[in-house]
Amino acid sequence: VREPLLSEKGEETVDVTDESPLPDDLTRDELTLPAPSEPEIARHYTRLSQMNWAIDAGPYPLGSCTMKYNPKFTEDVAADPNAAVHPDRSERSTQGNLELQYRLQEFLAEIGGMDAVTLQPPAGAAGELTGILVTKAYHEHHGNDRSEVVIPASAHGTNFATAATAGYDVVELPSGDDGRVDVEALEAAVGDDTAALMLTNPNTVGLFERDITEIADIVHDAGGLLYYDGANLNALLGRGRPGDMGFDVMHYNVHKTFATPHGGGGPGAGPVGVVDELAEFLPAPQVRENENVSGYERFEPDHTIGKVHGFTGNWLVLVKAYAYIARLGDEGLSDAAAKAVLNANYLAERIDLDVPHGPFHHEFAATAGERDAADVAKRMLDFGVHPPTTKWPEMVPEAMLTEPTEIEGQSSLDDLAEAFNLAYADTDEALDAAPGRTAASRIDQVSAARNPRLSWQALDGE
Amino acid sequence: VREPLLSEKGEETVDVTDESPLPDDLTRDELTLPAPSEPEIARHYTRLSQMNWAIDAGPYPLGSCTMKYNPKFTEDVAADPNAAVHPDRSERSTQGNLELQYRLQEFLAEIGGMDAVTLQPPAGAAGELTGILVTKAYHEHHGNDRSEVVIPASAHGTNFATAATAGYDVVELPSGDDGRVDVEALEAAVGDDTAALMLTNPNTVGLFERDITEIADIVHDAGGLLYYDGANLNALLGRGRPGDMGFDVMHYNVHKTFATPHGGGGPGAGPVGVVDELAEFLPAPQVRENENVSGYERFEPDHTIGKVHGFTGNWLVLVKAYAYIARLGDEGLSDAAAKAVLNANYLAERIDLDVPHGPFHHEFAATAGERDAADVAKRMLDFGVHPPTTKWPEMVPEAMLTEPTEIEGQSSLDDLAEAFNLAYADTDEALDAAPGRTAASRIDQVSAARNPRLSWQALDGE
Amino acid sequence: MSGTPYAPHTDDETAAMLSAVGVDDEEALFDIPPDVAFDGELGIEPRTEREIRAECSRIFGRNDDLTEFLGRGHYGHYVPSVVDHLSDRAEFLTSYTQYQPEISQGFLQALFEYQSLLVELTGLPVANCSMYDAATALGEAATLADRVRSTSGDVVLVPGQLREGKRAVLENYCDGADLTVESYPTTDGNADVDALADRVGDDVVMVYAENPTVRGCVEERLEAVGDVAADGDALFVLGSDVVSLAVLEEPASVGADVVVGEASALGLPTAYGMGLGIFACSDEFLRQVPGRLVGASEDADGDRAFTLTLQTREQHIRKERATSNICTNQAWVALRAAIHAATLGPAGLVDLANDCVREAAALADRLDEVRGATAPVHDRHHVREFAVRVDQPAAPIGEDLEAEGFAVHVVGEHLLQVCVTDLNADRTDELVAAFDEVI
Amino acid sequence: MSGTPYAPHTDDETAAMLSAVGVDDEEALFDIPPDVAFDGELGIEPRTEREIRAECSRIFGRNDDLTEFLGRGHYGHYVPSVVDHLSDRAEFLTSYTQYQPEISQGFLQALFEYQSLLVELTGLPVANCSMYDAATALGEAATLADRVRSTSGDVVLVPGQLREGKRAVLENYCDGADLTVESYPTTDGNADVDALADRVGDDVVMVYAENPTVRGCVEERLEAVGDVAADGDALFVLGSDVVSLAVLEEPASVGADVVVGEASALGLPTAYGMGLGIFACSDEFLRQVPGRLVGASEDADGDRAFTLTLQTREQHIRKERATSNICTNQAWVALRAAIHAATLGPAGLVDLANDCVREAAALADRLDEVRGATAPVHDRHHVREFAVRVDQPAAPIGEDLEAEGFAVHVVGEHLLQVCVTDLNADRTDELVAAFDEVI
Repeated sequence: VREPLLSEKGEETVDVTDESPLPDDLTRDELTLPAPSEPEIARHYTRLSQMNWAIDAGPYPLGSCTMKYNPKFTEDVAADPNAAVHPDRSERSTQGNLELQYRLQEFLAEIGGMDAVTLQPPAGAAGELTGILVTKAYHEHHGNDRSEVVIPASAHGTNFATAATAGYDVVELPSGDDGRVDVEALEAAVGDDTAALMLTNPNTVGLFERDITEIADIVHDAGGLLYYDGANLNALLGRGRPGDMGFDVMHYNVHKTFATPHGGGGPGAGPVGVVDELAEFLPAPQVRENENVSGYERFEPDHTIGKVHGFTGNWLVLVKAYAYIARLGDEGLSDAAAKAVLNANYLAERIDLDVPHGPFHHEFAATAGERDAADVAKRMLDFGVHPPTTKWPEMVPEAMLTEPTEIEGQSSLDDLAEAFNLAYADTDEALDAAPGRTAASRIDQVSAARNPRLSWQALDGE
Repeated sequence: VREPLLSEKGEETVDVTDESPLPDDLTRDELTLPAPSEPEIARHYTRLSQMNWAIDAGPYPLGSCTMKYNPKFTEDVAADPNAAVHPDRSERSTQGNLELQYRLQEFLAEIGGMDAVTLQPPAGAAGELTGILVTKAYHEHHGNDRSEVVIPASAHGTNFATAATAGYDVVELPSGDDGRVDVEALEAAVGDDTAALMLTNPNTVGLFERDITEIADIVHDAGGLLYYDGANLNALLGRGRPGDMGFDVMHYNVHKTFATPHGGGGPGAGPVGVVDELAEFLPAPQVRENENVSGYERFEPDHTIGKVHGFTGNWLVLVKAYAYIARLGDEGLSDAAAKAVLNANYLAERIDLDVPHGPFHHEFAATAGERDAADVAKRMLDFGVHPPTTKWPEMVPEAMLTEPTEIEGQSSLDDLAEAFNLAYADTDEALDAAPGRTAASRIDQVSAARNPRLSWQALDGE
Repeated sequence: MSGTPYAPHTDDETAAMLSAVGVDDEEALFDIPPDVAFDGELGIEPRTEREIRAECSRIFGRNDDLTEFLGRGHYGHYVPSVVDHLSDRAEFLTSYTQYQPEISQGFLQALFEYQSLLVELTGLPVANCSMYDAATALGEAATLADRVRSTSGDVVLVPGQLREGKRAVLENYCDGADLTVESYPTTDGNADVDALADRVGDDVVMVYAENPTVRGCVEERLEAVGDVAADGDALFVLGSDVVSLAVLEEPASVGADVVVGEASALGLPTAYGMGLGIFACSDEFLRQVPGRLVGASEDADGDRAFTLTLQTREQHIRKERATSNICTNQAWVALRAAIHAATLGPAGLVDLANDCVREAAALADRLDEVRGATAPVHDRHHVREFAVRVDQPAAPIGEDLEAEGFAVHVVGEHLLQVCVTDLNADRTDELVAAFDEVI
Repeated sequence: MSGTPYAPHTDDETAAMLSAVGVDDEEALFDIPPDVAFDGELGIEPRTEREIRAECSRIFGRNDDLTEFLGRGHYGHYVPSVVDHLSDRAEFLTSYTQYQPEISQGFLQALFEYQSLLVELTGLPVANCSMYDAATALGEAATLADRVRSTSGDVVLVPGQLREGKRAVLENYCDGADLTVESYPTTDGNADVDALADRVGDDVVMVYAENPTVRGCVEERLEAVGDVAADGDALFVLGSDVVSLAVLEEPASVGADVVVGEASALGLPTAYGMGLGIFACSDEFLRQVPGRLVGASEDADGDRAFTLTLQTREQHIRKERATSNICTNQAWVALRAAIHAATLGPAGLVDLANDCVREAAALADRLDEVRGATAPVHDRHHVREFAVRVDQPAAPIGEDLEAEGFAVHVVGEHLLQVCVTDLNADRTDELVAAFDEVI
C-alpha cells in the first residue's frame, strides 16, 4: 500500500498579487501547494511513519552509526518553553541557557579528557571541519604553513571531505595487515607538511589503535596535531579518553554517543574539544563562568576562527545530550561502553559469517565472503531487522559493519544473529528477490540517479 | 508477526517480606512481574500500537460511535501542569479549574438548550444513569412512585441496562414501519407508571423523530419525563436543541460529539443537562459563579442525588471537550453537523447496498441483504478500511450502521464506498476467508468465550 | 472551505457531493420540523488553537501553586516520561473499542497484559479491563452482590471510616438494586471485627473493607473480616490501590471475593480526581463481572490472538439483563498504568509501595513532635497517609497551611490528614516547619 | 542489573553472554593499553529522569521571561500542535538516514515532499533535503561557486549589510576554498546595483544578495543584481526564508542560480538559533549540490518508490572529491517545516507572509511617532523587521527596554532593530509604550 503524495490529494493556487500589501513588481504571481485539512495531514504523516523503520521498532545495528535508544524524557527536557529563547538575547537575560551550555561543555571536556569544548558545530562533519579549521588556525598562528592531512584508508569518508573542505591535501594511509595503522607507513607519510592526522579509535572495524602513544609521538614530533574522530567514542566511555592518548582535538557525535535522536538524518550536534594550546582558536562565542556576577558569560577566544554556525548550533539536540549524560553519570557511561562491547562480541560469536579482525570493541566488520553483502542485507530485511552497514570499510571484502550498541539484550541479539545466518545461508535466488516482505520491494537506485526526479513537480505528467 | 507478551520477555520475582518495613503477616510473600528495560518497553508498545487501527490511520465509520478526528492541540491544553490539581483542594486555590468547569457547563447547556449541566458522569452510560437517577429523584420528590422506563426497540442497549441499573422496569416500544417511534404504540405504552421515555434523536438509523412535539406531549401529559440520549447529537449541532424539542434531561457524549479521543474504549465523559425543574437533583458539587468574590464556587443542589463518580469525573477529557467546542464556535458546530449529514448521504449514494430508511442524517443503516453483515465487514478490512457497526439495530436485517462523520472528504468516502461495494459483491468463499490481509486472520470468538483465558497466568503451561 | 475546521471539504467538493446526493444545499438534508429547529445563536465565539491554548493557560494559571499533601483515594506519583510518549501514540489514543479484533491486536494485548497485572496483584483469576474509578467499581460490586446473593438480603456493610463521596456513589448504585448501605464501626482505624461479626446476618449481602483504609491505615485483621463475611454468606469485597497491592496481603489469600479500588496511582498524574477503577474477582463470578474482558484465542491460522470476550454479559447484547450498563470505560488509562508498571518492574513497584510506608511513618513522627499535633492518630502501620490530631480547630489550620503554600485534608473538627508520596517527600521539611508556624 | 540505565542485561544474561564469548568479565574485551586507559572518575553524578527534569527546569527558569521582538535570521512563528505530535512519532524521530529505502519509504517521501515545497517556493528545479542553517548553506554555495566558476577568480561579493555571524561562517568555508569575501555597498537598505556592477569583474565567482535583507528590507532590484552577476559570469546566490518566499519575487524569475536561507521559520519554534538551511539550485548544478537528495524511482514490482539518490556526490563515496563533507543534516526539522507548511496551505502561507509585511509597517509607523525615534530607517517595504534610529545611544535603550520586559536588537550606535510576527503582534501596544517610557 502506497501513500499518495500530498500534492496528489489536491493542490490549491493562490493569487499572490491579489493578496499582498506589496506592489506587484516585488511579489510572485501565484503559489500552488497542497491544502490538506488537519485530519488529512494527521493521516498522511501517520501512514508515512508506519512505513519507516526506527530504533523504537527494532534493532538498527548500523556500524559507525551508534543507533541507541533515545530516552523519551530528554524530549520533555528540550521542550521546556523557558529554554526557547532567541540567540541574540543578552547574557543577563539568558543565564539559564548559558548555564546549561557551560555544564555540557564541562561534561564533554571531562569525558574526552579535553580542556575546552565548543558546542557550536551542528553535526559531526561540522565538528570535523571546526576541528580542522582550529588546527589550521593554530599552525598559521605559529607561522607554519602546512598543507596536508593524513587519514587512514579505513576512516570515515567525511574525514577526507572535511580535510578537502578546509583546503588541505589528503594523504591516505593504507591500513596495516592487522587492520590498524601501520606505524612505519605513518612515519613515512608524516612530515613538515603534515597539519594533522585524523584518527578514529577504536577504528572503523572496532580495533583499538594499540600503538596510539607511538602514533601520537610521530605526529607531534613532526609538528602535526592529532585529531580524534568521535564516531566510535561509545566504546571508550569512562575507560579511555582521547586527551589521555595524545589527541589534541576531537569532535563528539552527540547523536551517536549521547543518544540524541537521529531524526531520519539529523539534526545532530558535533561539539569539538581541544587541549589548552588550541582553546584560543575555538569558534566564538564560548561560555564561561563569570565569578564577579556569579553567573555565566559569553566570550570570544583570542584567536577565534569565528563561527561555524549562524547562531549557537543545534540547541535542542545539545539539551538532550546534557540530559542523557546526567542520567548515566560515571557508572552509567562506563557500563554503556562495557555492554556495547559485550554485545558486539556476543553477536559476532553467534553469527556464521567470518570476522577477519580483532579483538574488536563496540563494532565489527564481518565479511559476507562469496555473497554480496548488499544482497544479504536486503534479505535480512525480510527477517524483521535492519541490516548493518554494507561494503564498508573496504579493507574487509563484502563487509557488514555491525554495531548493536548496549541497548540490545541477549534475545534481541539472538534474533539478529538468526537473521544474519538465515540471510547469509539463503539461495542466490532468494537474495536476488529480496526483500519480499517489506512495503516496497527492491528499489531501483540506478534509474533514480540516471533520471533524477527530485520533486512532485518533476513527476507531473508521468 | 506477533509481539510476545511482556511476561514472555522475562519475569522477575521479588521477595516482599524481605524488603518491606511492614511485619510479615501484613504483607504478601512475593511479587512476580515482567521487568523490561525502557528500550524494551518502548519497542513493545510501539509494535503493539502498529497492530492497531485508529482514526489517524483511516476512516472509522462505526455507526453511533462518532469517531471524529481528535485535534492534537487539545492534548496540549489538557496536559497543562497547572490544571493537575487534587480534587480535594479548596475552592479558593482552584479557581482556574472551577472556571473551566463553569465555562464548559455553560457551553453544553447552550448547545443542548438545557438550563443546568453536571460534568461529573465519567462516560455516556454513566450520564444515562445519572439522568435516570435524577428523573427518579424528581418523581420521588413529587411523591410519584413510578416504575417504568419506556425505550424504543431501536435504542442503544445501554438505555435498557441503565434503566434496569436504576431499578426500573423496561417497557420496550416496537419501531414503527418508518423506523421511527410509533405514536399510537407510545400512547398505549405510556401511563401513570411511566417515569421517562428515553429517546435517541436522530435515532439509531439516523432518522429524526418528526413527531417529537407530539411525543413530548404524550410523555409529559402522563407525568413522565423525556430523556435525550446524546449519542447522535452530532447531527443536530447548532440546528436543533433537545431542550427546544421538549426533552427534560439529556447526556452528552463528549468523546463522540466533541471529538475527545476514545482511547481504545475510554475514557469518555457523559455530562448531563437538565431543565430548570430538575436542576436541584443534579449530582454534587455543581459549580457556579460567586458574584461576591468575582470567582467560582462549588455548591450542593438542594435535593442532589449525591455523587456518580468518586471525584469530579474524567477531568482531562472535559478539558479537551472545552477546547474543541471553543475551537469550532457557532459556525464550526453547525457546519460540523452539515458536513456529517452530507457525508452520510453521499456515502449512502455511492454504495451498492440498500438503505431501507430515510431521510437519514449523520448515519444510515444499510442492509447486507442476503449476505452476512459481519462477513462483509471482515472482508472490508482487507480493503484497508474499518467497517461499520454490524447487525445492529435489529430493525434492519443484516444491518451495517455507518457513520462517516464530517472529517472524511469526498475521496475518502469514495474509497470507503469502494471497499463496501467490493466486499458486498465478493464471493462467499472470499467472505468466509476474510480477512486475509490483516496482521491476524479471523479470530475465533466462540472458543474465546467457551474457554476464557483472561491473563497471561491463564496461558501458563499452554 | 468548510465552516468547520476539521472537515476537508473544499467548496468544489461540497458542490459535487451535494449534486451527487441530489440536493442544492446541506439544509435540504435535514429533516427537522421548523417548530423545533434551532436558528438562534449559541453565542460561542470560535477561536484559533493558539488562542485557546493561551486562554486555557490563563485560566489554569488562576489555580494557586500549592504543594499538595493530599490523597484519600487520589494519589500523585511520578509518571515516567515514556508513559506519556507511548500512550499518546495515535494508534492507541485515537482508536475505538476493539470491535474488529483482527485490526486491534495491539490494544487488546495491552489490555490483556493490564488484566494480568491485576491478576498478579490481587491473586484473583479474573480482572476486567477497567471501571471508571474506585467508587463506581465499588457500586458495581454491590450490584454483583445483589445478583449473586439476592436471596439473602439487602444490606451492604461498609466501614464507618469511608470517603464520603465513595459512599455516595455506592448509594446511588444500591438505590437501583434496592440495597441499603450500613456502616460497621472501626476501632483505632481498623475494622471492629467483633462488632462486624455481630452485625452480619441473613440480611447482609456484602461486606466491604479497605486496605489501606481511607485514613491510610493498614487493615490488620482482613482474614477475620473475610471469615465473618463467608460465615454470613456475604460477598467479601476488598478495596485497595494498585501500588499498595504490591506489598500488602494478597486479597485472594484473605478470602476476598471481589477486589475493587484505584489503579490510577500508576500512569495518571494528579488529574483532579480522574481515576481508573479496578474490578477483579474469583472464577465463580466470571459471568457476573461488569465491564469488558479481553481473552486469548486463536485466529484462523492457529496463531494466538486476543479478543473482547464474554460479551453476552454486556448491555449491547443483553440489554436490561446485562451485568452493568458500562461500555466506555478507562481503557487508555489502563494502558498507561500497565506501561508505568512495566517501567517499575516488580522491584520498582515494591520499592515504591515500601517508600509509601516509610515516608508516612517518618513524616508522622516528625509532625508528632510539633507542639499541639499528634500523629499518627491511629496506632497502625500506614501507607502514604495518616490522620493528625490538632488541639486547635483543624479548619483554620488548613487555611493557614494553604497560605504557607501547602494543601492538606481537613477531615474533622480537630483532624487533619496528610499524604506523602515520592512527589512531595522532598518538601516535608517545609511542611513540618509550616505546621510549626501555624499551630 | 546493568549499571547503565538503557541496557536490558540482567546479571544472568550478562553472565551467559560473557560465557558465550569466553571471557570472565567485560574488562577482558577491552584492548586499551594500560598507559592510556582511564581509571579515574569523570565526576558526573547520575540522576533520575525526574531529578534531571527538575534540574533543567530550574536552570531554564533562570532565563528572564521577556517578550522578544527579535529576528535577524531566527524567527518565531506559532507552530501548530499537530507538527509536534506528528514529527515526534518515534518512526520519524528515532530513525536513521534512509540507507535501506525499502523500509524507509515514509521518511523518504516526507523529504521528497519537503524538496517539492522548496521547488515551488524558489521556482528552481532542485532542492536538497536540508543544510544545517542559512549561514552554512551560504558557505556551501560559495564552495559550489568555487567549483563551477573556479577559472574566473576567487572573490565572493556579499552585501555590506549582512549578519556578522553569517559572514563569519561564510568566511570559514571560503578559507578552505581559497576564496575572499568582499562587501558591496548598500543604499538605503538595498543593494547599490551601480556600485555592484562596477565591482563585478573576472575575479568575482559569486554575488550574494538577500531578500528580505538582514534589516528586513524587501530588495527591489533583484533582477538587476542577477543581471550584473550573469554579465560577470558569477553565480547569483539569493538568500531568503521560507515564509518570505511565499510572496516575494520568485528567485528563479530574477535569475538566481542558487537559493539559500532559512526554512526553520516553519516548524521550529524559537530555538536559540537552531535552524534549517535551504539549498536549491538550477538543473545545471544538480551534480554539484551539497547534501542529500531524495529521488523518485520504482521498486521491483514497478510501484513508485523513493530513495536517496546521486550519492556519488557525497563524502562516503567520493571522499575528498565530494561536493561537501555534510552527512547528518536537519532532516527532522525539514519534516517539521513540511508539516507546518501543509497545515497552512498556500493561502495560509501567503497570509502569514503578508501579515509579516503589514505588521512590520504598522509597528514602524507607531514607533516613528515616539519622540526621539525614527522608523523605519530605510524607505523600503519590510518583512517582519525594520531598523529604528534613536537620537540617544541605542545600547542603554536596549537595556532599558529589557528592564521593561522587551528584547530588541541593538545594531548600531543609534540603531535598534525590531521584529514583529504573529507571536508578539498582540504585544505591540506595550512595546510602543515601553519605547515611549525609556526614550
